[in-house]
Amino acid sequence: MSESLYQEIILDHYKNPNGRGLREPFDAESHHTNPTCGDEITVRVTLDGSTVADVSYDGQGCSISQASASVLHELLTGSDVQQAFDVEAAFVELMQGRGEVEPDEDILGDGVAFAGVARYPARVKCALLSWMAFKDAAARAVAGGEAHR
Amino acid sequence: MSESLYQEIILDHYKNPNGRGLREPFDAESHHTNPTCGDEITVRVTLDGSTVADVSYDGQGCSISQASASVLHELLTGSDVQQAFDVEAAFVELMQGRGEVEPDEDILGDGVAFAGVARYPARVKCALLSWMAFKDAAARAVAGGEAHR
Amino acid sequence: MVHQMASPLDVDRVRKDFPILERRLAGDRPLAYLDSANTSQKPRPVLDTIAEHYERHNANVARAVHQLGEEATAAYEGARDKIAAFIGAPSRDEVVFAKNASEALNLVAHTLASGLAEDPWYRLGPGDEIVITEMEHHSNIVPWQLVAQRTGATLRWFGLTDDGRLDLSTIDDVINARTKVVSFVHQSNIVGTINPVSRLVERAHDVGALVVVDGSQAVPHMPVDVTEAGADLYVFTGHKMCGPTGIGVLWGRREVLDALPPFLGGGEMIETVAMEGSTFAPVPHKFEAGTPPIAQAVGLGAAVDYLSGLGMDKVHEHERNITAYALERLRDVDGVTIIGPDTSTDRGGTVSFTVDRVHPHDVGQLLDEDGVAVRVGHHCARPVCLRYGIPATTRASFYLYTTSAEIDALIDGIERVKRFFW
Amino acid sequence: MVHQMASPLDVDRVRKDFPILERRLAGDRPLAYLDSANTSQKPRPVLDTIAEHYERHNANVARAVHQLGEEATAAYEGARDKIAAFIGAPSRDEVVFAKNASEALNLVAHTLASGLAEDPWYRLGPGDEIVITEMEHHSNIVPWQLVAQRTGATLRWFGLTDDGRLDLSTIDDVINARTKVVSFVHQSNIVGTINPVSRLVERAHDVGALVVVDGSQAVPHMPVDVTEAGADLYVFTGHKMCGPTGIGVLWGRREVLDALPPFLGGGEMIETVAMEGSTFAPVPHKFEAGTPPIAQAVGLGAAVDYLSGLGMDKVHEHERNITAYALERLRDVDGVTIIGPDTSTDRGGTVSFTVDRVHPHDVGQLLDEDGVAVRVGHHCARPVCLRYGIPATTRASFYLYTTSAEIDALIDGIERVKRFFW
Ligand SMILES: Cc1ncc(COP(=O)(O)O)c(C=O)c1O
Ligand SMILES: Cc1ncc(COP(=O)(O)O)c(C=O)c1O
Repeated sequence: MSESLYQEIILDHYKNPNGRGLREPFDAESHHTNPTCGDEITVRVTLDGSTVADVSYDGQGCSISQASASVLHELLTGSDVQQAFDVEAAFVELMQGRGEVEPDEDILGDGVAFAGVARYPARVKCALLSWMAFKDAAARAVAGGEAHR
Repeated sequence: MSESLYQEIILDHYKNPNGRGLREPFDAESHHTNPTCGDEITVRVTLDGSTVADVSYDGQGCSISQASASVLHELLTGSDVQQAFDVEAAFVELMQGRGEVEPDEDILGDGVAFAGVARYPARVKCALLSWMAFKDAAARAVAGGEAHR
Repeated sequence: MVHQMASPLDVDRVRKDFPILERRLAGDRPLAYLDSANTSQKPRPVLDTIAEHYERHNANVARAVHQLGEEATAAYEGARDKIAAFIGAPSRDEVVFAKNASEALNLVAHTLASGLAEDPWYRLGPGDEIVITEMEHHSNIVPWQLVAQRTGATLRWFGLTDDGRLDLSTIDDVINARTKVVSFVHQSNIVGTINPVSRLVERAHDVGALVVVDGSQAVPHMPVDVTEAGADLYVFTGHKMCGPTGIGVLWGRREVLDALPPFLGGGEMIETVAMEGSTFAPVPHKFEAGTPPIAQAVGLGAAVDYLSGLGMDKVHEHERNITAYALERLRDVDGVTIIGPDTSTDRGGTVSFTVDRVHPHDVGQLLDEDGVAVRVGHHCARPVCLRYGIPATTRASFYLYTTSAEIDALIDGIERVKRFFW
Repeated sequence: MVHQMASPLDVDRVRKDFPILERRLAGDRPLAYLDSANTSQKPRPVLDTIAEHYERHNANVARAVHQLGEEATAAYEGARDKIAAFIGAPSRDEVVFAKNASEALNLVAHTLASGLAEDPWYRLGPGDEIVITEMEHHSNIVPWQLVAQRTGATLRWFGLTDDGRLDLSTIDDVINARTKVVSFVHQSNIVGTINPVSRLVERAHDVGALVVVDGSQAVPHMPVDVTEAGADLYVFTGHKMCGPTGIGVLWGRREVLDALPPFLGGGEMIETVAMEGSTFAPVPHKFEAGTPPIAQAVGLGAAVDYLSGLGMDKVHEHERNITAYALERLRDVDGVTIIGPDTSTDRGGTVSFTVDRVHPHDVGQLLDEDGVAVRVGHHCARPVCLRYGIPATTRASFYLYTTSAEIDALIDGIERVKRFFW
């Protein structure tokens, strides 16, 4: 049972998160909360031309929301901005697919481990929290950013 | 079936009401309505010492409410005030008895025909309308009245 | 007299779905239920859905990570999807569950009166006018009277013509630049009239007023598409459309629902709460404080499935046929006067009438002794009785399970009433 | 570990009355339902009563002279009698049906804020103070925040002590001559605390304030006599006490209910309606606009019969035993912290706790995989979480059907959670 939601990969990211902590300099920051469960996350995006140079983050919440942020960091750091938005879109599609979307490991990497979460409507928001914050921050960074240097 | 509610006696009083019409002089008047069904009645009481010299009335409503007023007139006109209140109390008791009170014909006369009405909660108010108005008017007449002469 | 009537519905089969229609009344009378405008009967699939919900899926919604909670939430929100589809709502989020139509109408009236809307346009005050009609149900009169009293706004209304229609001859005066809200009934619950929604919507929107339509007697009986109707807010009630008691619906255009401030405060309608202040959830949850009528929404979803399965166009056509037959027969009864439109044009299956020299209470009571269940009184629309100078009416109202034999029983009953009282 | 616990109830038999307790969840897990503070399960007699009502007696109430209408009215008003008796109400007319506890609380708040009361004392305004507590359910916070915003009255509240009790050290300051309303929860839905009703009532009445008690978590679990409690208004909700969703109760002293102006306007709550103005029915109908939740009231009547049949004192004792056992076992679990009173004194069977280094969502999700249904989050009492500096809690809540084996399953589940996440 539990394996469907809490894949080993998710637990690994939760226990040993990648790239956690807020770093400077950054181009834009976004803070998102999930009022029903109190989860919150802050995401900072640093660009280098059209490359996502860094995604740094900090927050509190359940394993799903925290592991998801770690996966996000791993997948998007170093990628092209447009490519990052494509990955983001693919992850959102997977999460909103009620378990009926087949994830593409080439695009989503460790993100495929969240496929099972899509079957738990109450947890989809947790998985998406950091991605929504990233989307926000990245869009603003692209649009000129606030350049906190 | 229908006999239980619409006793012949009730129909007779409905079709040929006794003492209908408002008369003068009178000592007190009371107007009662039943907002749910629009029934209304005006009752006037005239005393002569401690005797109810006349009960006159007018109104509109269903057969039960109109017949009940006719019976009231018949029973109470000419009786002693205290006795009238006793009859009124007996009638109220009968109506509120959910069909389980045995009416006393010596006291209630034609009023016993209303025994079946007590089993129809929606109609009890109709039967009581004129009696409530009488009680009101008589109490005020006894207390000095307004003497409309 | 047995009258065979063509119907697009297989009425015999439909009737088998409604257990209560087999009920024998006191004295072993069969039931002819002609009181569906008051509340409809409930088909087996609705009752089974409610029972199964409680027996297998019962939990609170939107709060739980456990399986029952997820099932209950899916059932409740699934009902919202069904109802949105049933009325052609552009978005499921525009469907708000209330306890009945009355609460839904009060929600609109109260939020406009509260003064809490951010946009001052949505705050009623002195100088503003509210327009209703003389044929409204009390639930679309009293809330506006109370609101006028609280805010200083003025209440105006359309009168009725002798044949039971809205008198719209003064429409350009009654709905004018001061009008903020126009609220009226789609189909009258007392005289059966179907009102010209588009004409009223057009004039109201010309002057920038908000249109509220009370569809309590329309949605159960005809296909209704809220966008086609053109109203800004549209209200109906579950128990009159094969659903359970305890559930009503407010549909509103997203923009309007967003602009209205919250009504009832409490659990579920919040975004975040601190002692110092709170913020509110987006619609529809903003208007759903506390534990909602969960099983009732689920039951209403099943009702909507049932009606859609038969086809609302067929339900409507069946009722038109029955109504035409009833009007035809009633017109022939000596001493009977129909209150409201006496032809089938623009009217639904609700027929009010009087019987000369017999009070409606007596008519209803004697009909009951024949097993014919009608409603008597002012039908929560007393101004209509005042308008026509009568204390009350007898009202027969029809639905998808009504047969011409039941109409015949009604007519026979009226003849007996006359024999008895005349 | 199997623990045999003495109980005044025959819990095995009680459980057989609740069909859902036999439900097998996904993966063929048995259900351990520890979420009764959220909503309770429903016993067979309640479900049967509702089904029978719809199948045999369904009609609208208070409006019909026909047999079904009389039966439905008798059933609905009979439910009022039962509920009045259950809470020791001096008069059946003091029992008002609402859709849930939230509506009942809003009714009180809205009518005090509307400015429509004849007696100016019942109109809140600037300078008036409303007192609540930091442990209220959002449904007893948000309505008063909105009312304060509308009327200019000031909202004040009692804080909490570290062990989950009301901090009444400042009672004479918080409740003072300016206080118009004191509204507080009888038993907390998040920390389980039972509050000292009499002490608060005494102080409130000393300064002439109105007392509203939210008994949503009390009436289901202990014998409650509203006159003994001494409140002026007392609120509870059907779905937490074996009844259906869609029904709540407001009890109020006659004098107070009479003084409050109407809330929702519409059918049933009127005396007489004309376009120019209306008058209102006496209580309880004054507050029951529109078709009431008829079948739901009837179902709640059956719930009250069911609970009375078992004896509320026995239900209460059973829960005390279960709670004592749960607290004892939870105290022994490494990494678990109980939020709120950790002894059985003055507390009910609702236990919130945290597990070190594991977010409540994860606790709840893993417990669900064992079939143990608990609630996680802020339980519509977010200020309590803020007060104790935690984002959320895991909450296990008990009822008459809860067994010690289910507590054992909870404890085993928590151990598994730790193995999984630590
Ligand atoms: C203490 C308390 N008050 C009020 C409520 C609100 O009850 P309802 O959701 O039925 O309106 C609840 C339950 O959610 C509660 O626990
Ligand atoms: C036209 C109309 N509007 C509103 C209502 C009120 O509906 P409810 O009693 O379900 O609130 C009714 C029914 O009674 C009605 O017929």
